[in-house]
Amino acid sequence: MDFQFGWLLNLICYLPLAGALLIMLFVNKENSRGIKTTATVVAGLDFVISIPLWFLYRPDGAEFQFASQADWIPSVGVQYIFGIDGFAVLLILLTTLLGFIAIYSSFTAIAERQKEYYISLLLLQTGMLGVFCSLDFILFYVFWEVMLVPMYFLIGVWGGPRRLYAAIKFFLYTLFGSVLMLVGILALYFYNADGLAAIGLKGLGNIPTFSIQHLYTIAPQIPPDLQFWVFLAFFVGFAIKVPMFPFHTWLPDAHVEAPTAGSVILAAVLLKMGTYGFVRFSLPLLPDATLKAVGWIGVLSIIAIVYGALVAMAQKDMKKLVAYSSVSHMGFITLGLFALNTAGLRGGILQMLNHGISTGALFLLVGLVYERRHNRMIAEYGGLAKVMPLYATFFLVMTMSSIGLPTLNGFIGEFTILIGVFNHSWVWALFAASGIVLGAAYMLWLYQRVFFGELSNEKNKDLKDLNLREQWTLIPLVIIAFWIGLYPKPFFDRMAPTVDRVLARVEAVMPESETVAGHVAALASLPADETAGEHGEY
Amino acid sequence: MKLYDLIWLIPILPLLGAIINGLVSNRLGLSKPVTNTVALLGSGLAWILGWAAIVQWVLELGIHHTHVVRLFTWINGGSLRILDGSLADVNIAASFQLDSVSALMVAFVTFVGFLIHVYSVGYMHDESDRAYARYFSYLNLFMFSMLVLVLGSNLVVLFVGWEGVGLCSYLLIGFYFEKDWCAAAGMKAFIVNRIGDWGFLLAIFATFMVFGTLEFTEFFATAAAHPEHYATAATVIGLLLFVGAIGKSAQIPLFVWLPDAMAGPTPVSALIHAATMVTAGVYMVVRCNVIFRLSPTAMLVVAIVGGVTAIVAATIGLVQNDIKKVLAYSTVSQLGYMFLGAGVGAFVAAIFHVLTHAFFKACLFLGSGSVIHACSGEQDIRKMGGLKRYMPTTYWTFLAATLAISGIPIFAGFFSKDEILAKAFEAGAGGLNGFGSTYYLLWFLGLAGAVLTAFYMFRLVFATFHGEFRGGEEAEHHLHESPRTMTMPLVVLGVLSIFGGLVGIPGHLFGHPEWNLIEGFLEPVMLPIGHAAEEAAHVSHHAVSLGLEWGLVFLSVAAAGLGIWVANRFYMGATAFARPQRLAERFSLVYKLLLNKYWVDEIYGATVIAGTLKLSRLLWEGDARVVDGAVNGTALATVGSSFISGIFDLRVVDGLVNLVGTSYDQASRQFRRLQVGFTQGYAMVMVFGAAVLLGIFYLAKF
Amino acid sequence: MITATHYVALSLILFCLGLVGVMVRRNFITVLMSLELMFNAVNLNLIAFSFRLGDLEGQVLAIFVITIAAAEAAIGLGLIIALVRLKDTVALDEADVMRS
Amino acid sequence: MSLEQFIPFAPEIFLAAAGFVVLLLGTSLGRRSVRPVSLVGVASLALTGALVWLVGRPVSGPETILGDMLVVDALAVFFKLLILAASSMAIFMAAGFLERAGYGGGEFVSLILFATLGMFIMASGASLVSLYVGLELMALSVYVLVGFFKLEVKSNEGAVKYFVLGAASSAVLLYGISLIYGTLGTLDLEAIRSSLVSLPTSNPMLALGIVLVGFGMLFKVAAVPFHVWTPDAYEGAPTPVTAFISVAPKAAAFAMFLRLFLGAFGPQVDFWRVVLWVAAAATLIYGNVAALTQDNVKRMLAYSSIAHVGYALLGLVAANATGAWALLMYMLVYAFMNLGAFGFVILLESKGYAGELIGDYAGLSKRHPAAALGMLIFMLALAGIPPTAGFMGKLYLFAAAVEGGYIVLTVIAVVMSAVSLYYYFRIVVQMYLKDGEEEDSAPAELLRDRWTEAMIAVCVVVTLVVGVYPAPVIGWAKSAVGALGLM
Amino acid sequence: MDFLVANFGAIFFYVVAALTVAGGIGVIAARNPVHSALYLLWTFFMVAVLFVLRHAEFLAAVQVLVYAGGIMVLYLFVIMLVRIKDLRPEDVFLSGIAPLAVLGGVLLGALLAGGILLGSMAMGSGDPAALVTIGDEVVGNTEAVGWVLYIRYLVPFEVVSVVLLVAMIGAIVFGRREAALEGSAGEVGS
Repeated sequence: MDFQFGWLLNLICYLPLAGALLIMLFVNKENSRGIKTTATVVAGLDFVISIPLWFLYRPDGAEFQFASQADWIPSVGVQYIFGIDGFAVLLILLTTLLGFIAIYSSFTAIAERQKEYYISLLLLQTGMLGVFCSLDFILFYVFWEVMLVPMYFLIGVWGGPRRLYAAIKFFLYTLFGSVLMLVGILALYFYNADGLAAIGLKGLGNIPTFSIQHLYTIAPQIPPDLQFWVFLAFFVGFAIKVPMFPFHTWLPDAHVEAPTAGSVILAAVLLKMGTYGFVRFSLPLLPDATLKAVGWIGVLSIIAIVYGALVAMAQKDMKKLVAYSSVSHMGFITLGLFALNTAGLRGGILQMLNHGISTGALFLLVGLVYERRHNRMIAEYGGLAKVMPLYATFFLVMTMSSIGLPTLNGFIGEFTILIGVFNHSWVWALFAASGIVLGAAYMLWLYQRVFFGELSNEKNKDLKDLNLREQWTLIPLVIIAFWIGLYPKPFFDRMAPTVDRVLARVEAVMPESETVAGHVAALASLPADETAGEHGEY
Repeated sequence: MKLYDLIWLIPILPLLGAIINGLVSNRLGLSKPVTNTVALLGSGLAWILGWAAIVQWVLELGIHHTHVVRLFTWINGGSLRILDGSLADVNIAASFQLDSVSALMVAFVTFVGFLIHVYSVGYMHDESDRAYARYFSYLNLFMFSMLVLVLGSNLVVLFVGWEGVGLCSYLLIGFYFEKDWCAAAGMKAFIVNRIGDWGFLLAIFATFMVFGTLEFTEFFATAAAHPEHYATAATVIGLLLFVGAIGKSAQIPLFVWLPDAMAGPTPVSALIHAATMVTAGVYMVVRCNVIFRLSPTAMLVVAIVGGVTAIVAATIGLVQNDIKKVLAYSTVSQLGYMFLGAGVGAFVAAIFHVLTHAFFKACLFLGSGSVIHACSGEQDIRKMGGLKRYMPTTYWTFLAATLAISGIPIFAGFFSKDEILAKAFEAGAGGLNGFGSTYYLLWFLGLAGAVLTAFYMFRLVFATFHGEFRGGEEAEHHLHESPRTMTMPLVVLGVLSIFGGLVGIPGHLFGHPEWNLIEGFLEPVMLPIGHAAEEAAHVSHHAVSLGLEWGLVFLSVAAAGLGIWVANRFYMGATAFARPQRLAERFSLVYKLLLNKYWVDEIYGATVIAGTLKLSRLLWEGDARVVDGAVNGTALATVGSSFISGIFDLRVVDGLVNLVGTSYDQASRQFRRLQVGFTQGYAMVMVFGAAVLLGIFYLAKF
Repeated sequence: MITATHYVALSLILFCLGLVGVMVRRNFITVLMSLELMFNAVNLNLIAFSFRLGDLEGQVLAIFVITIAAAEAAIGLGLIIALVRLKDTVALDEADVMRS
Repeated sequence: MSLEQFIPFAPEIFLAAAGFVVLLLGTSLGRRSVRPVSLVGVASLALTGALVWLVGRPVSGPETILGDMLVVDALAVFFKLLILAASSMAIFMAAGFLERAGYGGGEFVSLILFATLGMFIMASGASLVSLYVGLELMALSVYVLVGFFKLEVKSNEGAVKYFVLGAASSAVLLYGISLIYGTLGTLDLEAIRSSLVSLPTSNPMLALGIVLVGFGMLFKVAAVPFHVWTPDAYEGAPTPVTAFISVAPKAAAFAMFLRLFLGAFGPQVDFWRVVLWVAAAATLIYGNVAALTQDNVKRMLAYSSIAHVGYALLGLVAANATGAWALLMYMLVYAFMNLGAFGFVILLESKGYAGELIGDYAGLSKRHPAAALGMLIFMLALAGIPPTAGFMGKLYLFAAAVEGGYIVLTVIAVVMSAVSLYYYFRIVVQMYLKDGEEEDSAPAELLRDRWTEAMIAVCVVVTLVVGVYPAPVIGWAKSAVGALGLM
Repeated sequence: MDFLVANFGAIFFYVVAALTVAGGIGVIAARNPVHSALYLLWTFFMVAVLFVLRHAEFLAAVQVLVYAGGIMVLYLFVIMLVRIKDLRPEDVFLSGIAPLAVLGGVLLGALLAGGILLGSMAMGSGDPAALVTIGDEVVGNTEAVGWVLYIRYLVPFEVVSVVLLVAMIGAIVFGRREAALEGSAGEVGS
């Protein structure tokens, strides 16, 4: 670990918390302007100071940089370990940026109980950043659950009509997942230490610790059956968060009921927690179980891709449509991650950012029109392109980004994922790629129904186009979308070391036959080894 | 400073125009002159630079040198273990290449593109400033995408252009987005194309899986060097690529979007849906000819699809009354010819036909545009007639183009189409890859298509320009020749559709193969592959004697003549439209069938689209019912019912989590019943509880 | 020969009688008496064991049990008085305002 | 026996004396006696604490005193201090309550002091006799406390039920003790332990004795199926008493539980574990599920306390060192978060004795943001959400269970703790998500009661501090269980 | 006859035991609480007799004095106090759950009986003489008990005194009438 600039990471993580306390203690409930400025300044500052991470991170450096370490609960080996790799750097930047945008975008959307609102947003941000920074399982878990509370309030207090149900459903789903995850963590912990006596599982007898880096080192020794159970526990936790196919039902409710900023954060960052967990824990810690699970997860992901797309197509509510589209997109991500090859992983990770940006932006956009009309029904709209050309343009760009049009970010992610997936199993790629068609179908259909056709609905006749603030909430996202679409190399370079390390840890237990994508042999007129010989010559 | 090192600039110039017009002119609503200056500069400079670069390339490097300009590594997606077990880096470069095919395409794309920009200046003049700017930024954007497509040096960059043109066509078709059908047509185009892209993408992945690279030069070389290793792979890749081509070039079964695409402004139809974009599929097939030539199956499929499309589209074209629809179907049919050519190994002929087709079809569309312009938006040929007298320029250019498409000697279309047919016949005679009879059949279809083409094209000409005007009085007053900006491109294109074919004179008929410039120009693209295939090609070459070839030529000319004669009988003179009327009544079934385009749209609508929507609604209801059911506390009930109703879904999980909502609620109330309220009851609960515990204890321990 | 077993058996019977009494009687006073029965059963046990083991601790514990039983009786009777004052009944099962 | 033998016994003696004094003081002062008497009571408790610390300090290892009736060790000290804290907080919370209800303070406070004395004996008893006597002292005082508002039907009813069932259960406990005595011929814990270690095969009578004693203890800690008295007693009792009995006696009972089962019966762990396993599982499920639909906050908290007993039992089932100290820590954490929660119930009881309905909390966050925040923290803690102490407490209990290999039980526990969130958050929903205008909820006003508010503040602080930095508490708990000599 | 002599002890035990059980049954079966009280008294005496049989003379005495003398009087006193509001004889039982209750009692008894009876036979044994000796001089049960009680069991003894005090407080708390409170109870309860 590289402890340089450790203070910076802590600063980034706790600045929002400080801001929340500041507002809580010193800003009067009535002083709406004061609250907004404080929150915006804090969030903006947080983003600004997080930018150096992009430049300071050295791909060739230690696995975890900007680290800081301290004893927390020494008697049980719980430590306070912060530290990030390139992968986390990207997610942290995503979080700080969208955290800022979320706050900046809520000025007019949120009228009552602003104080609590901005406090919750800031707390939420600390929670999310903490999750990405923690390198100690307990610390990670603490942040992981801390996140839930402010999100619960965001949905429950400032949400739509069915907010109570949505909020508690969100909380319970995720909590169910995470508590099971906790059991898995404990099992690992004791296996590393003295073992689980009563079920006759001998431990390794190491010093008890929750340090993830240490657990990485013992990963290969973990017996398969233990790996299986722990993987299962982790899987439930992460899959609910992603959400993967059978666990997705909380998502539409949460998204639809949440206020705009809530949906943005939810889509952009919270969903990434699950995939982050897969990359950070499931794969490197439980390689054997991972290899066994790949098939199932692949199938689930493909179901998610197609199912999410189809259900999205049937939606009458814009926000719900976007929500289901994220189910589909997250399916791509998990599929890529579990293709277990460089391209798949890189694509998956990049797609995490892309989804954060484009879906986040889409939720922002839906929120903007909702703010004007207080209605999200697609049928209510039509021909908006006439009255809100600018809005239509932004929406078009983000639509294209979300359906993966080249030169926009979505394409890079999906392409890299799919080339990796094809390499793992061409059958998967066959089905997964169909998601691209469906994606285009539902998004364009939405676009057509909302923006094209003549302006029939009276209420829409005098809608205001985006004002400057609203534009500025979107412009950064558009810029990044194009940046990733046109020159994703810097992103790939930063995530590369993580990907390689993860794969190295997985392939440590991978039989050679697995690493060659056997499925595709059908493509070759000759068996792979023979062609290999031929290739030697030219 | 070598211009051919600046080929990346060729697409960028129009892109700049697009950006300026899109962000500045459109936002600020600058006046039309400013806008179209920018746009014309964008495309015009591209044209000049393009041609200059090509010339310099030919002179300095020669056509045999494929010039690749590598800008930067675009996607570095790590490394993958490919089929042969070696690790290959997924390093997709943003790089362009200049070889004869791309050179040819760049040449005419920039040129035709520029012409149509000019034409649009006049045609779009009635639009509002903002719309005008929007239109031109789209058009420039299209130029950018198309040029990226043809210049790209690897499959991914090609795909970028591929998708880009798709987007532009979507935007331009939906240009009049207030009209629902326009928007719908745009969406249809995009989605149908996406289906093709699905195949294309898979083809890209397969290519990488097999060759470990996506750079054309590299994997073509590999494939050509070891044909026998890659036969199977070539079939898979080729077919997948062709799926993409089918989508983009509107072949059966994905041709349905093109006719609807005519909803866009006419210049767009001319540029995108006739001259350039739709031929991208052909370009791609030719570009990848190595892969196709390795796989007889793929070739055969291409040929069959092409041939069948050619004839089917032509039959539909016979009875359409919308002038643009007729042209649209003729486009589909012509594209069919091109694929037929590619399928029979006449890649050069295919490209050649792309070229000539670009000229005469663009000319036809622009002509129709000016007609529609004159008839103030009317597109039904039954409401036209006698326009010859009002708009001579349009008429003559239109006529020239029509003769060209009908395949009258000397005219551009004649050479290209004739070569395709000849090659098809040779393939049949030579028994190419052992599918001789099939190729004979395809040749015959092509010939029949030629008759129909000539017929419906002249039907169009006669109905539109000859006879009396049938549009009514007040419309007649508005009739006028179009402004110069519109007629000038017409003239240029008309001339080209007369003489454009001369670049491809079938010299071997006269014993001077070198006369066939285009053949020589494109020859480097036809990488020589392993001996077996080579011999097959030789065989097919000398399968037919010179005399027979001459015979074929006359045959196709006769076919064209026949078509024209029938059209003349039907649509000229006093009895115009009477005979076809009677025929239509006699064979009303066939007539309806053709008029309704074989009900393909309806069939798709009833099956694919409706099916998808139904399924999605079904799934959604499942989802909804569970969620709501959970709220109403009927989750458990829904578990059963839903599984019975066969909607596959997660109400299991939902039930699990909504135990809070429902089953838990019940459990909770049940549990609380234990709290009976009076002491003795509690005592009894305890006693029985103790008894149970004791029982368990005994069972466990004794 | 009478062994501890006999006493244990007897005490068990008494104990269960007391238990049943607690469960079936409605009169609070009688319930208290049943409780006394249970305590006596315990004492019987203790005495029998102390005799068998020749150990005095059992007897001592028994003394404590008696004393505490007395204390409980006092409190119980106090509760009865309060109950009668409030609801003017001695029926234990009629104190059932709180349930579920 | 000489006088210095009594020195380690000083805290208890002092406590008894204080009880007398307070009683007399109360009777002499009459109705107006509440505040002064409370102060005296708390002061004496504080002094007792000091004494405990003093006599507890020098003891290195466990040391039995006064004819091996009592043992002075770190475990005893831990629980004594915890109990003292709970008792004094209960007294503070009760003062205003009693005044409002118009009761005098003398008997009340002295009863709490005597109960505390009983718990001391429970916490440090070294012989079944002393343990039993202490238990009864505690129990009798608590019966009276529960029924203290004798003019309230519920209070009386709660006392009656608690009393009858309690007496019956202590009879069962005694019966078990008698059986153990019969088999081993001793009532001394150390002797029992040593003889159990050497015992070749377990005598069924002995096993039954242990199980019956277990039943008695399960009743005292309110575990299924011996929980039945809990909801009614808790609901019926005056709220400060509820707060008190939901914390202090439970802690004492668990201390006794530890001494008996991990200490004395430790060697026979394989015999009694199954019983506790079943009881724990049942308790977890019953408590949490039954609480889901409870609209009376006091009653809901009663069920929740049942559930928490289930978590605590994990530590005993695991029967390892981790379990023991996790249990200690949990008792501490639980004491503060539960007292805090009940503190709010006290403050909200404006609509008379009966009104503790969940609707009273509607829109609290608008009218009293600080109070709502406090309640929120306690609810989070009870649900075990970080960064509150509740999470840390549960975490190590789960850890202990996993370490012991009781995965199934652990999974039940964690899932149930997720479920528990639902009913805790019903209050949060009322406070934050309902604005008190709905027809179904008529918000209650928050009383001004400085003492109670101060106590709540203390609880908030402890809950958060321990949640964020639990290391010292854990260290203390670990050293405390050293006395049990577990592996 | 000599059989009787020989087994007098056993026979006597059986008789007393039977009478004890009879008394117990009487307690829970009698409809009139006064009768129950008298049955209880009877049971106490029988248990005292059994104590004597087991060398617990002092305990027997305590049993008779404390129980028969003290507690029974208390019971009867209370019965008289609340007599007016006593239940009608026909509904003294919770007839609804009575069968179940009996079943439960029997079940629990049966479950316990197995282990206890088996175990009680296997238990170790000592010399009953110890019950009447201090060190090695015979002093009689009472003195022996007193010795142990006041030397070893001093602490519990003291604590029990506090227990009695608490009982007293409780009795006072519940028993005492408080006019003022009952006045104020109204507004408390409202």
